[in-house]
Amino acid sequence: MRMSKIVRFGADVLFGAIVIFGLYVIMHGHLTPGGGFQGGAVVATGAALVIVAYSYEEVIGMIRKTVLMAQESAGLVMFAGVALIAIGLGTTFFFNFLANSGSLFGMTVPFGPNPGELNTGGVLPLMNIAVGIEVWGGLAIVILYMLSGIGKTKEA
Amino acid sequence: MRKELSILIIIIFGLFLGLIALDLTFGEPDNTAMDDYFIRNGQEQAATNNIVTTIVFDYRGFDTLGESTVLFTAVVGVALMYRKLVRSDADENE
Amino acid sequence: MAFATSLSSGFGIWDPLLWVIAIIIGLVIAWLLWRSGVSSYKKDTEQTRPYLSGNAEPPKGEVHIRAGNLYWGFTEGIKGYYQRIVPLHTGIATDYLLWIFWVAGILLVIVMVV
Amino acid sequence: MFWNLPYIAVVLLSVIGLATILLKRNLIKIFLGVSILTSAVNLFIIALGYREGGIAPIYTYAVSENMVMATPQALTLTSIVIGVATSALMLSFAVIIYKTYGTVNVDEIKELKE
Amino acid sequence: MIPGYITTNAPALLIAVPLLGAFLSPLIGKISRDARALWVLAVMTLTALIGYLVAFLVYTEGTLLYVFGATNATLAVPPDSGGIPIRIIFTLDAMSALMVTIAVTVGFAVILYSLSSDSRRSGLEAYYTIFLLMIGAILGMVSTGDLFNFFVFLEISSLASAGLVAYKVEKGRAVEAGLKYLLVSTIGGIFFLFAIGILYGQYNALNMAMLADMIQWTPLDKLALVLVVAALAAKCGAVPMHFWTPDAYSMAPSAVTAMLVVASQASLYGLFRICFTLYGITLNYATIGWVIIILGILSMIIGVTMAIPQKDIKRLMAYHAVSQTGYMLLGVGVGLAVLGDQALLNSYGMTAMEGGIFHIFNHAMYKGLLFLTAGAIIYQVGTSDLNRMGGLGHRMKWTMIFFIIGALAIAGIPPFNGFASKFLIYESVFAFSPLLSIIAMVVSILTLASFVKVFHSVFMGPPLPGNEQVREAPRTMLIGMTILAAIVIISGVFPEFFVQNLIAPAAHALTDQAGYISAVLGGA
Amino acid sequence: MIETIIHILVIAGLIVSAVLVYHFKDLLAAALASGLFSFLISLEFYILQAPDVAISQAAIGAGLTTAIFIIAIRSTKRYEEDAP
Amino acid sequence: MIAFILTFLLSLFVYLVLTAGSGNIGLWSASELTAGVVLSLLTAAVARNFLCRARNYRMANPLRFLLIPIYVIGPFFLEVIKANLDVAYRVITLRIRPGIIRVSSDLKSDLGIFMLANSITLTPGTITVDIDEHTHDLFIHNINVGEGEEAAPVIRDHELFSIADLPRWIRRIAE
Amino acid sequence: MIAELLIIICLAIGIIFNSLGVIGLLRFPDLYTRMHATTKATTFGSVFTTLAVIVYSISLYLSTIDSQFIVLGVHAFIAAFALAFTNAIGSHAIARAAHRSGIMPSPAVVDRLKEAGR
Amino acid sequence: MIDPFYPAVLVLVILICLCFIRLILGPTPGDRVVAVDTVNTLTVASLVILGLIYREVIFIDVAIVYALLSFVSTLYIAKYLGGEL
Repeated sequence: MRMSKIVRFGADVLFGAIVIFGLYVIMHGHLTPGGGFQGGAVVATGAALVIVAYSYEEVIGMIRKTVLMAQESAGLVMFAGVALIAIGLGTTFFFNFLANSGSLFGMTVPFGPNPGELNTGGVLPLMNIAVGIEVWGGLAIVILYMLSGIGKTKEA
Repeated sequence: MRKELSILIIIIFGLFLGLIALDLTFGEPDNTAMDDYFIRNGQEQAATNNIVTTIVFDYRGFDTLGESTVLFTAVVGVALMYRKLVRSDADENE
Repeated sequence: MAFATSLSSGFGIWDPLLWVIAIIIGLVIAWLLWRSGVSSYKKDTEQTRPYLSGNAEPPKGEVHIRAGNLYWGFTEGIKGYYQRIVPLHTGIATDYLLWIFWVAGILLVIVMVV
Repeated sequence: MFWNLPYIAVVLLSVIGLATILLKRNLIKIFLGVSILTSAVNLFIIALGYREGGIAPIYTYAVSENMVMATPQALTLTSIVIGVATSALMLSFAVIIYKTYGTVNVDEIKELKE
Repeated sequence: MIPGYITTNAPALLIAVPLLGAFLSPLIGKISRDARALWVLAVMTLTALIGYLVAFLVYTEGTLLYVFGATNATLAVPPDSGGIPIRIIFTLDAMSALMVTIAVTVGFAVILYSLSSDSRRSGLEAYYTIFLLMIGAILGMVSTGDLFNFFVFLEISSLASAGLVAYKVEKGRAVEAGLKYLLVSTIGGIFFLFAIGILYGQYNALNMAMLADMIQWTPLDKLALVLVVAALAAKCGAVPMHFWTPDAYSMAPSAVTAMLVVASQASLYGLFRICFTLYGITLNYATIGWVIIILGILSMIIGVTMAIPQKDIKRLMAYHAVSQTGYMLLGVGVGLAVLGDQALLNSYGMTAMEGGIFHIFNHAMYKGLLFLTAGAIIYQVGTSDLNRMGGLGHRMKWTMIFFIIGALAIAGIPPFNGFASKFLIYESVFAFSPLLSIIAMVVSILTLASFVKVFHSVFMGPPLPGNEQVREAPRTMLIGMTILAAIVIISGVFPEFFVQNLIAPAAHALTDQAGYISAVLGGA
Repeated sequence: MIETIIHILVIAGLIVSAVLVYHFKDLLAAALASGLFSFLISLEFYILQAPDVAISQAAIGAGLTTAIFIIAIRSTKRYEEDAP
Repeated sequence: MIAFILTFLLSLFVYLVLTAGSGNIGLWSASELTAGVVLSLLTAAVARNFLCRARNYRMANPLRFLLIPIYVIGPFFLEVIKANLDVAYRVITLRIRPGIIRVSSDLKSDLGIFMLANSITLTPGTITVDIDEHTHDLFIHNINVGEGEEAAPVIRDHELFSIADLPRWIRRIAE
Repeated sequence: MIAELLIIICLAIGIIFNSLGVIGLLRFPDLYTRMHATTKATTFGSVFTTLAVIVYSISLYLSTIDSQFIVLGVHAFIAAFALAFTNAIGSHAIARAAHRSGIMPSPAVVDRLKEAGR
Repeated sequence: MIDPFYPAVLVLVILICLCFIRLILGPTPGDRVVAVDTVNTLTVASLVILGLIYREVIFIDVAIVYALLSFVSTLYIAKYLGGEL
């Protein structure tokens, strides 16, 4: 069943905030504490918040399992793909080929205390995004699947 | 009988794990060579301020692939558990 | 590798090819023995039917010894052993874990003390 | 200065986790024990990397002469995710078992034995 | 012939290909059944090819290194790090190559078999996904040279195996078996992580070669060793931690069971790797050696005696798996017990280790074959109860032949491969301690006896009512079995070839700790 | 000095909440205590200068794991039987 | 579409607040601004159906947003202080007279009800216990029910607040 | 100087109200009254302690023009805001759930919700 | 100027420990949830102050995560208690 109207409205409002905050955590993984896992977990918790505020039947109308599953696969493929590109470039698996290259995410960082700049880190932000997408999908779908088991009696 | 055995083994384990509290000193690790290397060079090599992220995705990136795979495995496993059973599942009584 | 098929253990040598040849010879002998039998003997005729004091032969499905009855004597012979071992397999998950912990504990004592 | 306090906590937490696993009979409770044990190990690994007076291994505005070790934190991240994955799978097993057996008591889940 | 970048990156591709295939297979599984089957088969074939390539490279060129994320794949120690390997390093020596060979061979056969044996069930895209993940995890376990990486792959293989064991959800007993397996694995994983923490805290290294270079046998090292041995022995099913084995093996789908054998052998590999390579020369040989020998002897005796009265065909075979694990532990344990004494090692220790390692190879093949035949029988008969089978010999000729091959091999009857490895074990262990050798032989006889029982009750006698509709198993299942049976026969008829070219390098690689260290760290 | 006292208090709370997980017969309360345990261990990670791990533990351990446990408790039974 | 844009703007606002102080285009660096736009678009794609579920775009008016901080800092904060002093007094003396009363309000929109309920929860010795989904009547646990108040079946919302008329403010913002 | 005074005042208010909240949690007779103590007093107190941090960051920003103090203040503000927002919703949910699960306010002069039959 | 924060965080942690009393005593699960909720609130406050004490700006992110997510588990428990899950 759904929770009361207040909780539902609060969840709706907070979901957006949590998503943008989770994406912030993912994007700034190489500058501040956080990263793909943490940010993905934050967003997935946001999804859990929406799931708890509404009933299961309503939720599966809003959040689709197949989309989440595809998201998870896509994140992982992107992660492994970024790592594989390095082989294509003639270096090793998981080589950070973008770091200090000057292109996207390729700014150099001087040694020592500094606030950091988003446009650094090489492939690390890409991997953060990939892992974030994967963890988001994975943890949200776990909760959805576990909810689907409630109240279902044994079949056949 | 089982309860006594359990309590006994818990006590034995507690005693032996107490070794880690005796032998290691908190706050002053013995060897720090590898981590010193990370802290010294991580920022410039990977152009990253967060050394933890550098280790997670660059120096030990392969672990992270494995870790994501663990999550993926668990998710697919949970999906397998809650899948909708079809008729042929029940027919086959292997 | 003078003899490609022989396996040396440092104490002796075993040659599977010789064994295969021996098996083939044995098979040939068996075949010869089989050839020397009565050729008029046919299956599914009166010849094959055993004589059980004039009683009718029970259907084969009933005289087939099921798996549960095989080695009855063996299990009966070391019944005391089985009575000790089988109850250890309780099927309870925490008992499995308890066994692991105990093995680890005993190993700890052995390794630490010795 | 801390008298190895986190290590003592690790030992105590491990003992409590083990006790929950071995002495409790409810599956969910056992899983809670497993998660406590996992957290204890995580705490252990994090405590290994602490250096007295160190700051977090992130270069920011803060002056950094002495950073705590970063590898344990990376390992623990992995370990936490593995922990939640294991919990999810184990709990879904428990749910399915409850549906079939009607119980989550470990002592009654022993269809497979001997 | 083969492009250079593939040979250079083969160790990485060995893991990347099955994992990537697994990540994509839920999506491809949505397209159609045939696409899914083709995809799985293609991924597995590619994996197998890369696996053979890797093994070939290792056997011809020696230990293979792969440094993840470095500019140079084989430069383990960066010049500016002061002699410390900082990245994850795959270290494939001959032992790893042997395990890779086993895993990809059995994996390929099993996937072929599984394509038709499980085709009637639901949730297949998830099933194949987890299957590929499991193969990837096993390959990772056997090829990694990093402790924490080993732990990660151990966890993947645990979760994947547990998911597959519980695949037949409609039967609560399968889930029960999966749960037990998962609990044991989780505790094992926690132990392992604890050990990693202890080692890391003392030496600040995770690379096995680096740790092996620095290790000192302090009390904490002893604690770590015990935790690792307990965890991995539990994972590979040594008595008295074998209780999960019959449960999991009997309830899993047969194809999975054949793969579970390989998974537990990968744990066994980890056990040997840590005892020999990580601790190696500092180890208190005789103690740990005897511990492993005693575990082995217990496994042999209890496994086989528990197998004899079993009524379920797969449960019986599972107990035999426990018993055969005992042989491997015995053989390698004898090697470990005499590791410090070079003379003894040369006179019989090496032979014992060769026997044990050859037995790993053989066991994976014939036990896989036996489980596949059992799966074929169950697939056709619809029950796994031996009491309800009978007279299948005429209807399932090929299955019967494969079963005979497997049964004779596991019982150590020449000319199959089981005899070859047992021969090595008997002879060398007799020199170590005659009693152990005699126990091994008696266990072998009992094994034969129990397989005679299975053979009699499944294939002999008149067809029982209810079995009239039984036909021969589908063709892909037979192909899978044929591959394994062919290997069983070939390695039985030409054992010396295998021992010389595959096994002896592996045994030497295990005992050669200094070689391992210098391969990674460069110069001893 | 004050940091040491804080550290001691957090660890004491950690152990107390672990004991509570052991002690509660009501699984809901046990799951609650487990969530609290996660929060406190996250605070401990924070004190040990591991903010990455603290975020991870806060989000995963305290948020999601508790949720999963509660769903599982809802699917099974709430009260633990008395041990035999 | 309006929902998309609204969500986009709001999330961009949140992102910019989060990353304030990162550079020198105003307070932000160029890369942060780019990332903010991209991420906000993503958020808008994901969350547009959540934030504007009621399809009530009255809040799209920026003036109403300006009212919220004023409301929070002004009357609301005063009420909060008073409520806390009240709670402090009751914690020390334990002089309580609790009861659940029914409060009716003529607020219709979700946001209005939400703000009222949260204001009630945070302010004057009251907690929103339940809400009637149809009539939007709130059931409120009051720590100190006034003498004679328990007799009234329904009380009006503004009777709860003594310093400022919060419902009127909320009405101005949300209705 | 003023900033220091403000910080101390804010911290003192925060600590006092937090303490009152916890004392109320321990002293009050039933769930709903306890919730009054925790929701209002601890939220208020925590917001005030956070306010102290914000004041600190503002004062330091004004003396040293360093953008890290903007980040500090803004993030602390967001934390406080999120705290107030979520606490209100959370305590409403708890109160509702408690009432639905049959925990009635034990000293209560009136219970309209029960009379409403919900 | 940072000195007054030290005793503040100490008091907050002591208050967290005091909440355990209600957690242990709490006759109903509802009381326990309230206690845990209080701990969450206090933890966020102490996290913010601790972040200041460690002079690490970025540590405040952890507090935001706490504040945003701590109540999700509370909601789950509340939903279960209310019999709506």
